[in-house]
Amino acid sequence: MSWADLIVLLMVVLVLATAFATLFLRNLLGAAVATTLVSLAVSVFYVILRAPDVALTEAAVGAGLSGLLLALAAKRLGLWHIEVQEAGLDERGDDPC
Amino acid sequence: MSNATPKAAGHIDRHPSTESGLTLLVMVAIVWLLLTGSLAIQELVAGVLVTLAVTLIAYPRSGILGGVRWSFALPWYILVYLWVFTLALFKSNFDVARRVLTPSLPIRPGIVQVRTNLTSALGRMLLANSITLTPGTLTIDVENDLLTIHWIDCPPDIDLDTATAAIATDFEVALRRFVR
Amino acid sequence: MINILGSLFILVGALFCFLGALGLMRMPDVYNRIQTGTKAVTLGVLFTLLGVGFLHPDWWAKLIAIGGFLLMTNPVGSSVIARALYKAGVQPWRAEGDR
Amino acid sequence: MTLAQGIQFLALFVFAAATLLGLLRFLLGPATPDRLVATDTLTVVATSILVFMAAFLDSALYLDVALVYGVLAFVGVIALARIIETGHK
Repeated sequence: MSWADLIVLLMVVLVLATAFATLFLRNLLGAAVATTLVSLAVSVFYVILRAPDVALTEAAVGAGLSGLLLALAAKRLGLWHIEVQEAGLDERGDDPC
Repeated sequence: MSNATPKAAGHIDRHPSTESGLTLLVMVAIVWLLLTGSLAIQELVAGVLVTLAVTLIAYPRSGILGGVRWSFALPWYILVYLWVFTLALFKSNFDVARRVLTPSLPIRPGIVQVRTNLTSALGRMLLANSITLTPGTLTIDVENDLLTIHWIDCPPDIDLDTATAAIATDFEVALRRFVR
Repeated sequence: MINILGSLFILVGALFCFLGALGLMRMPDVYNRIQTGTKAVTLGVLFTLLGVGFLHPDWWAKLIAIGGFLLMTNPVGSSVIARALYKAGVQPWRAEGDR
Repeated sequence: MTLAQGIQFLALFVFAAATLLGLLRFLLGPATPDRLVATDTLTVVATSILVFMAAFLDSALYLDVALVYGVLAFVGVIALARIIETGHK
């Protein structure tokens, strides 16, 4: 097993887990964040395949812009809310929403 | 210019000045030198052009970079600050390692406030960054001259002055030498 | 020899990254997770950059640029997340003794 | 395999463990803020993996990927945090 195999295995796990998370998360902001993680793993794939220019574009568009665009669109449509009261795991504060 | 006394306590002057433009110019030049990593003549010519262009474009928004005390010892002061900062970074990481690896998880978080004497936006940004990376503290908010800080191991009844002495004083002494 | 030194630095950096991720798993609330995550991972990246600098000494300029950018942006990012949560009303977790 | 290569391989395994722990926090994270924090940590770990891979692949071109990735992931996280800050009402 060479180092490239190990990274490919890791990134396959990352892509699959985050892609399924994108499908199954009920909260759309969480799904947008998961999309940026998918593009992280895909950009590492491009580096393994020795295509630094494609990896550069994927990193720029996927990590920076697409997550932002999706979150902005979801916010504009009023489709998400942040579960403030669940963020503290053990102790709940007053619900400000 | 930005030497005028601030109106309210903690008021920040964000208008661009010659001095903030100079800071911007130096920073852009350093970034260009690091990114190209060569001193060949064509790189330097291109670097001068790019640096001037970027500085001219970004000058109207450069007000937050004001407040550097220019002197010949500036690089030395920055090095001293980096040394203090590196020591704190190492200390904080061993602190984090100890807390994470202890099975009983010895934390007792709390939120405290700290007052700063720095008057420029750049100085406060550097102070907040340093506090975030030092042992057990995380800057949550900077509002005028009050910093709200999440402290991972907060003593029970702590007031503002004690918290300031414990968290911010070391960095302020190092920072005030080269930034207002 | 210099290869072994660089590899050791990379290993130390990887260990600090691991500690940060472990803290992310173990801590009880989101502010403590931000704390352990940011600090340990920042030093981990710096050690990795140092190790790669030992392996390839001619890359030092770009490595310093990456390190400087990360050192400036990483704390700002975590502070902004913490501030957004604080403004949105997430209460920090308190230990059993001092409610 | 020389000793240096062995140490680098070990470091790769530790990086993989860190990534998996961050991923676990992302999947388990009870709420969106936890996922955002896990993403912030994972991007920085991925930046160091990219720098490490540049050393493996022996070419400074890949350092640019790490640089751009680090900077733009930071911008994305900041923008998402700003949306949370202004949009929770």
